[in-house]
Amino acid sequence: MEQKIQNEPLPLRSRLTPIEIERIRADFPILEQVIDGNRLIYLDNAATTQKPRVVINAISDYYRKYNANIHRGLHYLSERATEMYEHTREHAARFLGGVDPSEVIFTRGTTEAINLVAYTWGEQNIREGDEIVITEMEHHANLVPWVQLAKRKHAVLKRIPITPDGYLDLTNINEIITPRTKLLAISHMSNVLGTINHVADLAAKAHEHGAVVLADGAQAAPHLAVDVKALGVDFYALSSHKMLGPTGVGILYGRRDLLQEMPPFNLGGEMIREVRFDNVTWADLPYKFEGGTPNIADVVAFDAALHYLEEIGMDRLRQHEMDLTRYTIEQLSAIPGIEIQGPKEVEQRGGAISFTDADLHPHDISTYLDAKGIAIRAGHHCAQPLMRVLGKIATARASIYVYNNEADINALIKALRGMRRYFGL
Amino acid sequence: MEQKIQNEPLPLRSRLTPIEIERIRADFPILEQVIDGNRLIYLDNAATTQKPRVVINAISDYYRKYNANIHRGLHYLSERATEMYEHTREHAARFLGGVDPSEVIFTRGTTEAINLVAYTWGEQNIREGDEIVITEMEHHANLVPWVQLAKRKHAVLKRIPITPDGYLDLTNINEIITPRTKLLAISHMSNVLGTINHVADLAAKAHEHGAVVLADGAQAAPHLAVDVKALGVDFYALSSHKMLGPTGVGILYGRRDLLQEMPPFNLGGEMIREVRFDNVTWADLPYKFEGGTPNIADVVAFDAALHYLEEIGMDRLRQHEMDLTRYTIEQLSAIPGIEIQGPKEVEQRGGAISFTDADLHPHDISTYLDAKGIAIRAGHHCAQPLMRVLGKIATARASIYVYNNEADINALIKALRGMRRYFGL
Amino acid sequence: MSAPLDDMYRDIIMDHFRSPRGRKQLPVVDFSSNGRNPSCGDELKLQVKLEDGIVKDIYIDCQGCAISIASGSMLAETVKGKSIAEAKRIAEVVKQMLKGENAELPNDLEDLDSLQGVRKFPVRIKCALLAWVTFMEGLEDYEHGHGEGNVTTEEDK
Amino acid sequence: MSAPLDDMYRDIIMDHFRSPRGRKQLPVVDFSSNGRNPSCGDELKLQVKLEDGIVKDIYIDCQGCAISIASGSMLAETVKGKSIAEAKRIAEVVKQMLKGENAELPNDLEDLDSLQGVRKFPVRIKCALLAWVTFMEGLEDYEHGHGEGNVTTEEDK
Ligand SMILES: Cc1ncc(COP(=O)(O)O)c(C=O)c1O
Ligand SMILES: Cc1ncc(COP(=O)(O)O)c(C=O)c1O
Repeated sequence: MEQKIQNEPLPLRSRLTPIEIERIRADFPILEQVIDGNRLIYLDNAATTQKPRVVINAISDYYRKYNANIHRGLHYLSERATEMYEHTREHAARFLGGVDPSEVIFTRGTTEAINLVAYTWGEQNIREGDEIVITEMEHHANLVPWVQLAKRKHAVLKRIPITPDGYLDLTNINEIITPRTKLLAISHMSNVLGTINHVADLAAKAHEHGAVVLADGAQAAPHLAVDVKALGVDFYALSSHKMLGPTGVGILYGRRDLLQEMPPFNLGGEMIREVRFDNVTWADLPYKFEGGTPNIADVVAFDAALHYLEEIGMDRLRQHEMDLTRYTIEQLSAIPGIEIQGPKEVEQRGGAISFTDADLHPHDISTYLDAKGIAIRAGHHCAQPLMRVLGKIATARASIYVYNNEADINALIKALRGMRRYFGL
Repeated sequence: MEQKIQNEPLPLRSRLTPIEIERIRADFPILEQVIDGNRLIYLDNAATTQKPRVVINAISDYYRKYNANIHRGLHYLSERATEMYEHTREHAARFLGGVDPSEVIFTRGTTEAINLVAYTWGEQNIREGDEIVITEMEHHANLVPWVQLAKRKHAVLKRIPITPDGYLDLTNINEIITPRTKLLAISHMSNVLGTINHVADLAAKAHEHGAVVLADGAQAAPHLAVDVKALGVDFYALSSHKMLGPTGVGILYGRRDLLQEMPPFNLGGEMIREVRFDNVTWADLPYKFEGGTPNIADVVAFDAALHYLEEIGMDRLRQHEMDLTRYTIEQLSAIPGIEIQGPKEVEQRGGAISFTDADLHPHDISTYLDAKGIAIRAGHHCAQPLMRVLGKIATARASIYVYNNEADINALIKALRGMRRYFGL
Repeated sequence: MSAPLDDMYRDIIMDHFRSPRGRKQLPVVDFSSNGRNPSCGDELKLQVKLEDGIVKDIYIDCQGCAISIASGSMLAETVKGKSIAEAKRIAEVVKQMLKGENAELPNDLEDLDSLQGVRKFPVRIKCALLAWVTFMEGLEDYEHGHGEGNVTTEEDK
Repeated sequence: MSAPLDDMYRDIIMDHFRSPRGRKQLPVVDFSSNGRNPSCGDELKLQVKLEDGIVKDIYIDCQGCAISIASGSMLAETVKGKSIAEAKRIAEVVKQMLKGENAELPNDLEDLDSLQGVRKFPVRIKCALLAWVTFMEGLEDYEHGHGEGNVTTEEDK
């Protein structure tokens, strides 16, 4: 039993044109790099994306004109810095479909966001015998915290299996999500298979049983218009660096009433109301969860990334990626020996395309492609359990973003054909 | 009973000259800012420091030429990014007096570094009835984690008091540090009083009883040559943003054998050796403590900050700050109504100079100075318990760094005199 | 610089700061209320004597910045002699005014208008609010028969 | 690009990768040892038959990249027929060579020299090491009477 997403394709005239893509490419200084005579072809976007000039400049600008520690500062720079920092929070709240800014917590990335929930909500709410439901396609970031929490609390970790073509297998879902389920922690989009999971349906089912739902949006938020309220999730995590923004910034969205009940995470300055040697009270949301000096400059610059994405439009971005993903899958499938993992229907998936070669280890593929100036990733992609489920020791993964074009894919395909000759296959 | 630091002053000829200071100032673009007709005078360095051009450029450069996710990447960018990231680790290891790079863990800042220790070492080692020793002058970052840990574990929080002139009062130290002491957590330099604490002596005493010693180096590392081995501490925490580096980066130094025994902190990618649904094993040091994508760009740029400091020389920087601190204290003391907190002997203190006005709240001082283009901080400086000990509701704090000069101080003094007239005092 | 200094430190405010009203302790009080802004360290003690539904006398001791002291002093001056209902209404209007909402001050209270300038210094708004919120909280507790109120205006940091 | 491809994928290596030696299973073995590099997913099974202090026969099954397969194959080819002491010494030299230490290969084993190129691809060194470390570990366990060894070369990530 699989569920499918219904997508209205964008009318042709509102799609990104090759000229627009060229203009977008021109915004990314790194794409002008020539490495050993090869133009850089960057297809490792699921690991991290490149940054447009506006984001890079936003960082410099911040340090050249506004840098100060935020909050409580009564001088001009500090007030400006605080304003800019909070401006990103409001922007992110809108970007996530219109949540309250106090529900937006800045973290280092998705990993810290999920750990925050595990250390606070999890520590407080998971008890012996409770069940935590994950899927077989989770990234370690949405897996290891729950494996360890379950161990600590003597709770039970249950998993939703996957079908051979990389969808969640919901055949026995009613035995998996039950009244004992306390948490459903699920990837919105798989970083290995590309699968877009039906978070809304599963969240509704989990909520029927009173469970809390966390979605790992590290891969989805960069590529889809996300509305966390419509998804019906209680927590949503994402990373700035995977969506054109700086490294060192992530977001945890949390439902206000849950956040309010949770104990704080990093203890120190900024997150307190009052401190005595024998008693401490906490600041209001969202500050309660932002102890210590945050990554101010990069939070400020993340605003530029969100703005850049909105200027393109998430629906046009998505359509471009679907088109390019379809093209990539077609071309890859035609190469002998290459096997593609995950859904083949582009409506059901993003542009992280894992593949294997019958005769070559993904590391050899990656090393070979690198020599041609093509950056992909090879390995377990922080999803070792999924690798075991797939029966692969590793995969190669080409992952696209809005600045990739057919020329990039053509270069990849040409190189892969050359590779098989090079290795005498 | 107080202890004093013996300092050989640098010979005059090796001190920073006014011309050198001018050259240093020219490296900081923000100091060229003119705000409403006033030249920016930045004296809020204990909150965060400004960034030299080389640091700002290092960030842009990274994103323009090398940006990729690190570790496991088998392509050029990823290898370069990994190299640069690890290069900073090696540099920081040398900067801290020559420790092993695997003992250097990147965090978001001092706050996260101390929380890491509390969540891992503390959770594992503190038991009911154990004693944790702190001082009355701790920043919330080195206080709240221990207040809460003590509460959770039914351990006892003991504190070393301070003398009226802002030194640690060691009169009863033998009743405070005892065989029941499991942890001594102490600021290396106070962010309010400026006091440089005798970490080495206290660490030795704590070690006699088998306790572990953590020093909060957030304020010391930017201003003193730090040798963690000579200090004899087991953990040392610092923040990049307080020492010319980017926001969002900090370091936890930890003694290798302790780190090895500690459970990990942020769970996810990069920090594992092997993941199964029912069992996880951890990566080696330091990766075990760096789960998730780190703040790569800013770690890379932190290298430039360390380099910049070393080019100046920490001893020359320190001498310059002592000279300027002496001048500031002399000038401030001459203003009626102004009272200075903390040691008056510049050998015993850094350049964070807290003061109060008999008739004005520090917030009014700060607002007034801001109108003259002078940025200082006012409030409790994340040290509310210390404020209570001092009997102050808040203080104003001017804090200097290597780019400050006598002109900055003269402007401050002139404005403070004008302020008293403005408020009719 | 955030905004011209004189926008906030207007003459009326400076006057109240230098000679705060309501500093005389009261022998008997009907209710008292304490306000604190931990992040500023501001502490405010307020005591009120009522008589026939009128604020007979008020004592305010504020350890804080010029703005919180002046604001407290203006509160003492304004509400003294007013009916409870009227005092409440004024406090509500001042709160709204400080929060940037449209609020019309009664004509005879235009002195309070000088608090408007604080709005250009967002971090200081809570200082100006402290006395008013503490007063209202104390009044409410009194009317509902609770004990002494404890208030802060740092809710929204 | 990190370094010219051919530096790593030399002819000798490609030959071992395409036709790996030591793939014949052994009916009886004296010791076996397993190696794994979890981050690569590499898995290596190794079995050894000894006779009179000589490596009589060796079986290696490596699921991994070209480098780990070739390196395992070269190990099988090299140590077969050598005395235990000699095999150990060679494994030690190869380890040192891969780690960039000065190490002199015996003249008759210059084929192993082709592994040098791997050093230009630092992340792949552990692939080349896997077979050698697994062999040494198995041998050591055998000599100390332990059971089956389990090895990884990812100690230093
Ligand atoms: C003494 C001291 N410790 C800890 C901290 C916390 O540092 P951060 O906010 O960078 O985590 C600070 C800075 O405010 C400090 O001055
Ligand atoms: C699906 C998924 N979840 C979580 C993460 C972790 O994100 P980060 O490393 O930015 O914390 C990633 C990125 O690697 C991912 O792809």
